[in-house]
Amino acid sequence: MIQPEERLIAALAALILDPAAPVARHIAVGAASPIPAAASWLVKLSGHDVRLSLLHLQRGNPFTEGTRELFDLAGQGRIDLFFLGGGQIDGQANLNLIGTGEWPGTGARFPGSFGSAFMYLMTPRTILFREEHSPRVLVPKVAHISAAGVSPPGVFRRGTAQALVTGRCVFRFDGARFHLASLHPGETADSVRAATGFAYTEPAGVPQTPDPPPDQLALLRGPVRARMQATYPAFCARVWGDSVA
Amino acid sequence: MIQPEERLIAALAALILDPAAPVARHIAVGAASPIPAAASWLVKLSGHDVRLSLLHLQRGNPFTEGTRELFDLAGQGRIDLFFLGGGQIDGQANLNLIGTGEWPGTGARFPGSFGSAFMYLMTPRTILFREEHSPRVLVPKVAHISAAGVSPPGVFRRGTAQALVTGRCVFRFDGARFHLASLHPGETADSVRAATGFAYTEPAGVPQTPDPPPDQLALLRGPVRARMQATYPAFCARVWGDSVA
Amino acid sequence: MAFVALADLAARVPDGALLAIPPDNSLTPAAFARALVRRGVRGLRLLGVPVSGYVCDLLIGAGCVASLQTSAASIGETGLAPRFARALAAGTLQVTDATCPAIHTMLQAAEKGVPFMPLRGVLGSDLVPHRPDWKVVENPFAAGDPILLVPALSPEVAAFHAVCADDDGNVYVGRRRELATIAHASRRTLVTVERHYPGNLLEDEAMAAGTISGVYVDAIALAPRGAAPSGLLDEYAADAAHLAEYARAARSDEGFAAYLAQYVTLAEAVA
Amino acid sequence: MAFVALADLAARVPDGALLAIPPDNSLTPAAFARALVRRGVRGLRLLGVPVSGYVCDLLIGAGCVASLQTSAASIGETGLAPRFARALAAGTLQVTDATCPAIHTMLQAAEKGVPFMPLRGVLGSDLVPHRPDWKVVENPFAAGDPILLVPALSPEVAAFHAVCADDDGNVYVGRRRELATIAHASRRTLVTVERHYPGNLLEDEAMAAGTISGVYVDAIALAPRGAAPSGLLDEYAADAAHLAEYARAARSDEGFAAYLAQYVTLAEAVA
Repeated sequence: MIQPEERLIAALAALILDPAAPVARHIAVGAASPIPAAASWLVKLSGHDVRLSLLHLQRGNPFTEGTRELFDLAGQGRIDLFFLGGGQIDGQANLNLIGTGEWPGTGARFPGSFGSAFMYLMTPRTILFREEHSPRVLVPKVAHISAAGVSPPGVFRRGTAQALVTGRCVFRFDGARFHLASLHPGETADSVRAATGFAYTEPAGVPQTPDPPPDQLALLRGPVRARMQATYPAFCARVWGDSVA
Repeated sequence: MIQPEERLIAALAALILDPAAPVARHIAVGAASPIPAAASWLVKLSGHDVRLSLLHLQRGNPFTEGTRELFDLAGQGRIDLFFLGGGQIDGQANLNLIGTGEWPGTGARFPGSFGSAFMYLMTPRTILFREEHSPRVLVPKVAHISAAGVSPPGVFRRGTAQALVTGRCVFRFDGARFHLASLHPGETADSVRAATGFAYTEPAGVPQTPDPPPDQLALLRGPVRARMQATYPAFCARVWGDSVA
Repeated sequence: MAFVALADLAARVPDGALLAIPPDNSLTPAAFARALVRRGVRGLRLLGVPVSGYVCDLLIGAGCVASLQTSAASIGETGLAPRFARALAAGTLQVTDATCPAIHTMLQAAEKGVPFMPLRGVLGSDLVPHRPDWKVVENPFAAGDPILLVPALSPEVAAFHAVCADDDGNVYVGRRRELATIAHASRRTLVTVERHYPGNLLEDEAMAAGTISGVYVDAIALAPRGAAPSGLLDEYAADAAHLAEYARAARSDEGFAAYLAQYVTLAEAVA
Repeated sequence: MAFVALADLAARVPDGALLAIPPDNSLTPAAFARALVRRGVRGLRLLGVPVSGYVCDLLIGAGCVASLQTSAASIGETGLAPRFARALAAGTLQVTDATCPAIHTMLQAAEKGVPFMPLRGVLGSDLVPHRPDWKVVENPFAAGDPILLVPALSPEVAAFHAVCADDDGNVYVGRRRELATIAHASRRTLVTVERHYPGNLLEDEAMAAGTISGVYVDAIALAPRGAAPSGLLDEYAADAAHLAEYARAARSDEGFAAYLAQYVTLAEAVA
């Protein structure tokens, strides 16, 4: 049986390999991001020539200057693709990691902006990922902007969001707005519309998000899991059970 | 018999310990500076609580980021005293390490400015040192300014030259001009005046630069030499002979 | 440099000090923070470099903190920092939000002794209007190119937990070289270590690259397992169960008080 | 990353490239420079980081160099760089003078991906009017405080000689951590090493702190004693006699030609 997380991993991997996007030769993955990390491993272990910089790798961490080196790498233009999320995400792909209510989050307080305000503008491709897909998260307009989805002309920016993957669907982002691209099993155009606070375009006949094929599932449950185990033991146990395949 | 270099070392050490100046708790010594290095060791080995950062120490070099760390240290205000010289030095304590003739030195070419343009302004105390004392070196006005001796109001500057030690004498600098402070043996006010291209004040009855007392000589020829040997073997052999005291 | 007792190290942080702290996973000074709680320090202005975790949350919960500048507050996989959230909601903690590279850049400006440094990105974020100490200017080298400038920030005190220290005050941080910048930028640096290193770390070619020179270090105390419940390089792993226990307990005032009593006030009172 | 032959490494430097080189005492790529001479590279624009020594003088003397940006040119204790001085006097070398921290700062700006960075000091130096690429501005954070801004500088190629490299392209530079900034700032980095390291340097806690990640490294060649006549950390000391011999020989065209023939063209032609 295919786990929902496995489908999300495969959807992210397909976006990483999107032939219409510039090739991602170097992918960085931030803290506490098991599904983006697994997607990146899936791409690499499928035989693609890609470098992974995993910030929270316990052994063999590639950085000798901590997170500063990650941000310098992005500043140099050496990171092709990064993943971001948000407590709120709006239809202009703005991210809110601050909170709701008055600044700095007198309503719900989110953890904080981390490096999003920088990485979003310095990375040619950003894939947004947020499992919770509800009107509370996907809002018409974020209460506070941690990282801006689009920038006016003249502002130095290497790229915008490429897509947003949620627990219900995949949206593509064209630099101005979202388009519904595929529905996960059990979802309909109506169910997604009801769960989404922002406006997006919805083509006729939205396809279903494909299941990972057997060879991908085998990679996920074997080699990918093995790379993930030390950093994300709880995630691995939840998705793949206690025994290593 | 006291070597001329020993007297210069002692003169520099006396300036380092000048009770009228702010205490030097951290002294840095740049490349190829055996006499300033020996003076700094003499101060330290005389029992004064001072940290020495010797850029060209072969073993146990204190820097793990090379010369950048030295300049950052100075930027932070953690270096109290530094030594500089120059192919030309003028009466406003300007230093020329570029050369003569048209920029960048179509006449005589000096090695270049190194870090002088920065260190001179960032260090509370600078002791200038140049063995050659001639009208060619001590000029009315340097051909090119590598590092400015004085700065107009508003320019961030922590200090100026404290003194200039040459092979003939010691000048003090008051932030605007030089004053003849002591004459090395064999020199007179007249001989120094004839050898100096810039104007300076000359009090009546200029004292002689004192000889290092026996305890300083013993320190120099023993423990100081031992610290210098690995970095400056040629200097040690020239001043103190081949056998270690 | 003579080692001091952990309590004496904590005594060197004055009330109200601007104190820089690296987060979980980056040589965080956990034992030192517990000593600060026992010392009863008040009014700290904390700087998370660049984010804050268990240590800052503990200090906030114990009433030691007046303000926090950080790019995020979270503990382990839970993603929450309960005492931080509680103090923010109660209005007892002044929070200044930043973004990670801005904090690194403000410290690097202090490290170089310049009054400011530019940083790409960030424009369009609501961080900018909420940071009157940051400025957006035109790039003087290219027309029509706005860029953020952030000011130099010199913490009064930096504290972290390293592997070992020698008698010259040199401390070994291994691959976590970014700790050097915190030390360079701060006026005073207090370090706890697992153990004493016999000899001089900077004279050992194998150790020198991961060593911060004693020129930046003001005092050192021994604190075996001093980063726990966080991990320390290859010395020991993080104690995820303890961090989860903390995050659970700290959701309530009573739970936090019990945690303090069990792990901070009593357990290490003899240290 | 497969190791390449030294000659193949030299072939990766195109004529006219902006090439960053660390000086004597800082992992200088001497064997690589000799291979560049044999390759017959022309029109190099050299950057001494932050000064230049034997390697740059050799390349200048061999006719490989069109221009040099440096904070000083000197070799060993002699204090002179004969071929540099000769080419400057002959008008065949365009020299751009800098000061050490300005070169570090220009590279750090490139390392951070910002278009410029400020630097204290330097004001009042005649370097400023001779560097139209530098700007003096008012500090936007304080009135009446002029400060120098220097632009980011990204060398096309950086080259240095390290201790060892592994199959992932990670290279060990030990305590000379400033080499990391050169690699970070440059578009391509070519490295010679004493030897191959079996295993992964970044997975070895004892080596990681002194390691530059392969993410910054484009190609590697073996070159035992590749820094000589300069020294390499604790691997071997500088050969002061050889440097003095070079400085003497290079005072005349004939002497330099004889040096080239003896130590460069013939001696390592098989390498």
